[in-house]
Amino acid sequence: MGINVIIGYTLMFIGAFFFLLSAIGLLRLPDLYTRMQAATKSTTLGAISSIIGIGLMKEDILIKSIILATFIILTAPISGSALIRAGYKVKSPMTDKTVVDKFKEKEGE
Amino acid sequence: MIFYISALLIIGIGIYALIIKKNLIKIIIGLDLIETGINLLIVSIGYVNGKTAPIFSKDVMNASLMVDPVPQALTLTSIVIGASELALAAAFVVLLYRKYGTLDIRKIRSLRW
Amino acid sequence: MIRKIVYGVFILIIIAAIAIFMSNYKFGVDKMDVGKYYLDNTVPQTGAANVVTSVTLFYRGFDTLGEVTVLFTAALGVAVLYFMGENKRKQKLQESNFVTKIGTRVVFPFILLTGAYIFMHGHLTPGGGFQGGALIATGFLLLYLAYEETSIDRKKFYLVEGLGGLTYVIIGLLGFFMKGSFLANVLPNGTLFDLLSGGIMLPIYIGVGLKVGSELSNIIDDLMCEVKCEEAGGEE
Amino acid sequence: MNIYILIFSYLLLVLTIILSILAIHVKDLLAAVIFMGGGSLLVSLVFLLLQAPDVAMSEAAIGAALTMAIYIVAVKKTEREDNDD
Amino acid sequence: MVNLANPTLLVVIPLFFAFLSIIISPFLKKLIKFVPLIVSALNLVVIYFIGVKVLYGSIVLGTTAGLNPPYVIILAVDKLNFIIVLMVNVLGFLISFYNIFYMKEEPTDKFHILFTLLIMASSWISITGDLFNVFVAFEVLSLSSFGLVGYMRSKDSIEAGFKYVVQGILAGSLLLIGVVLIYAQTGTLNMAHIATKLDYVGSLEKLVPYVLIFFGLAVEGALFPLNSWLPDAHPAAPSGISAMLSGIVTTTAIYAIIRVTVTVFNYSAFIPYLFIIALLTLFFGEIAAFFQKDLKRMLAYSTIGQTGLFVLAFSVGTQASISASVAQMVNHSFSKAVLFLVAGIMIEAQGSRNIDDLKGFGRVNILTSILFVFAALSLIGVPPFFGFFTKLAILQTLLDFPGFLGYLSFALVLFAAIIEGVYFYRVFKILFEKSDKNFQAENPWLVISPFILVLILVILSSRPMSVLNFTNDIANQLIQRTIYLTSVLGGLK
Repeated sequence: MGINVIIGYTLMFIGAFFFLLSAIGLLRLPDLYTRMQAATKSTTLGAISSIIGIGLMKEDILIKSIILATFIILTAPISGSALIRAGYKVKSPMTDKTVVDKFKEKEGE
Repeated sequence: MIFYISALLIIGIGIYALIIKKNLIKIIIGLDLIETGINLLIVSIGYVNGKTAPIFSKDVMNASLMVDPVPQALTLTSIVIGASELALAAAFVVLLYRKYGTLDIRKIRSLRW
Repeated sequence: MIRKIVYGVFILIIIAAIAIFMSNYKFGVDKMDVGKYYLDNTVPQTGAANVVTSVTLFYRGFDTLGEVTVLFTAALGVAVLYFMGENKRKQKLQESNFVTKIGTRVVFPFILLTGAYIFMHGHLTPGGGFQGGALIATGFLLLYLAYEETSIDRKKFYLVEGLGGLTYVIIGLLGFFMKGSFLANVLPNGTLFDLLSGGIMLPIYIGVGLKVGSELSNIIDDLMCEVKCEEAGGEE
Repeated sequence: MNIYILIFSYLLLVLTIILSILAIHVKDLLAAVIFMGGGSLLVSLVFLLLQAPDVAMSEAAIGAALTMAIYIVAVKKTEREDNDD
Repeated sequence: MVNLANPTLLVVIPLFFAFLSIIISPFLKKLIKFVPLIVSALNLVVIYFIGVKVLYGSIVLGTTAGLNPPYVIILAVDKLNFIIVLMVNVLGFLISFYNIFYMKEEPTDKFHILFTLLIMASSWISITGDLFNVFVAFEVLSLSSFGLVGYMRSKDSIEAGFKYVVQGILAGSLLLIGVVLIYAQTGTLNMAHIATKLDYVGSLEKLVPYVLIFFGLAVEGALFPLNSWLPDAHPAAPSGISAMLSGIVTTTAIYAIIRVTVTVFNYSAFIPYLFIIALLTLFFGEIAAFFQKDLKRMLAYSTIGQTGLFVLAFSVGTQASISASVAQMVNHSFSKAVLFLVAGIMIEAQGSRNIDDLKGFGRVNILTSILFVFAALSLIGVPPFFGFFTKLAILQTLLDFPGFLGYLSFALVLFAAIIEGVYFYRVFKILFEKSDKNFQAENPWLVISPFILVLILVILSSRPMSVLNFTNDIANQLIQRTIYLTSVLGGLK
């Protein structure tokens, strides 16, 4: 049981845990914007840690998994923000508990 | 056996949409479903139980442990042909909407079949 | 209404007939005849590691030539149908947000790189000309979504499209003139698993990858122009 | 095909069929197109389980990405609501 | 000199020029309208070399990838598809000459490239010896004709085009399922190899793939249940294209059905159903043509009728009947192409497609109307023309179809001939009536192609017996399918 295998398994476990967290987040959070935030968290953190974990366990696909991880880091947040912005444009309802709406202020002046 | 049944089911759904639906976009979706169903049928015909993908690599060198490559080659062709057909069909739908202003077949005289 | 029921019954009969026909060709049973030949002597004859690519390109290369023509015809068909003459005027689109703009500028080269990687390694790893070309086309699609003033230079894309198709046909003709039969393998097979193996497959898939990439970008450019520019002047 | 992959492929196929039925029946055309794209993405996963990686990539790259883009543009140019019978 | 008698060149030359012309299209837009002409001319040269070999009874093979047939796609040219390929390229050459002067609408360079691809696809379907290759060539054919039918972008051409697109895609899917089921059954895709394997399979078991392939091809071949798109699509296309569609594309689809039925499936069990379908196609085609007011729609319906006629002749199944059906196929292609080309000239001269507006057209443009009359008479089968001998041969063979159906079909064919005579006579009468309407003289360049086609018809009419002997050899070679199987597979069983 080499050291990298142990690290690999722990990383994959963390990844799985993040997926679980975001699944719960998707269910419980009230409106689009918070739920979207949970979804992007799962794709970025969960996926990256499990991929790096697999990369650590098998040496010859380590480079590929690192490239894959950087790709996910690049694309996932962008699509998340684009989705949320589209949601805002379509005027999807915000929960009553929202405190501040930076976008309207910027839009307002 | 589930793969054959589901492939035929998807083709059935596609043909059902083609016949029943009145909306042009739904008809195009029906055609796309038929193509997807056929692709699933072709690949599942080529599958052999307990064999791996037909790509030689350092740890897979034994040719007798591989799935049939020919249906996969046919599916590659069929996917691209399906996509280009439907790109043309979508172009026709947009032009029809521009000329007739509606997506409903019943209003476009000769399309009522 | 009756016609629809007739068609419905007719189609259901076909599906039931196919199901019955398939019942005596069980799932997962080895039905290979020609497939076994391809599996056994892909490596000696073509030197490619990916058997599917060797079947699509070398043994059944004529099919893929037809498929390249199908995509070529579809691109021409869409261009003919969306042809609006010269009187096009650009319509003002929504300003897309800042994050997508910067993100696209970062990601776009990566997408092209991955697309090129996929069609360069068609004969080693899964993937090939069509998948790589489609990826490149998604890169251009991303460009269109982020910057609405993008418009690709159709002349250059037609040039790349034509050259891609021509490499395929010329390599085939080389096979014809040197070895007597179209698409015969004229280049050395090289050793397994390294980039320059696979004889004629590498140059063909480079040509096909560039061709599919530029062709699908042409189709996307027609579609995006459909969205952006209304036809000036009234309809007839 | 060991048991886990078989169960996973059953799940995927049932999901694909549900998505295709939804793609037909939902009123909003854009939602129908997105269901269609989702369905073809799941089918490309099924191709992976059927040991066909080339086809999976091709179905994902061409079937899900580009066909959906073409349909979305078609829906944007026409109307979104399907005022059916 | 590399032997030019290789059928693969028939597909590669058009493709080479098509890709070349897409490169030069932004710069030398004017040159592209000559590309289809050059392509069909070069194809005719290759066909001449192939023809020299085929006429001595040997089957010319074109292998790809340098290996022997069952593992590689092969193109096989025997006497039957030599005639079809010859007709495709002769008509392609003359119609592309016609198109150079006829096409004015905007993206003409793309039009001519699509037309080159249409010629390539028709000749590809007729020479390929691989079942999946038939599907790919069928797709190239239908896609290029979708683009060409919808080319005018007018209201009715887009409507007809969409109807054609949906039925074309459905046909392609049916054909694909059929081909795949055959692959599941036999494991190979080469027609000859499949034929040898299918001989051991019971006729009921190979019914499903056959029916699927038949209906897939029947949509393009204008047979009865699936041809509702044809009367709209053919007239909506520019006239050069409707001539190509009616003259050649339907014929290649019917050829594909013949090749699949006789060589691959060796299917005598299906012949009676084919007989009934052909009878229905003939009947409905002719009746509908009788009531048409629009000239091109009338010609489209008569295409359906004529296709029904020569499929009827084929489905009798004897060698004499197949030779009669091939002769009628040749006669119909040439005369229908002339009719559509002349119809294009007439419509361009006076604007509307309605027959009644043609009053007195004959008095002004005498030559065009005479060409129209010649072609129509040959189509109907009036004695001095080639059509008479082919129809006579068909009627003789119909008599020996057993039982009541034979007499019924004999009566029906005669009845159909009479109807054809009536509705063509009606057009003649209107053409040569006295009327004050002055038409602009027809563009002389446009008349050359139909004139040459009518010349070909006249040559055929002058020596009908030798033509019928040649079609007899064709039928003979087709019926003994073992010649095809052994020569393609090189004796490999």
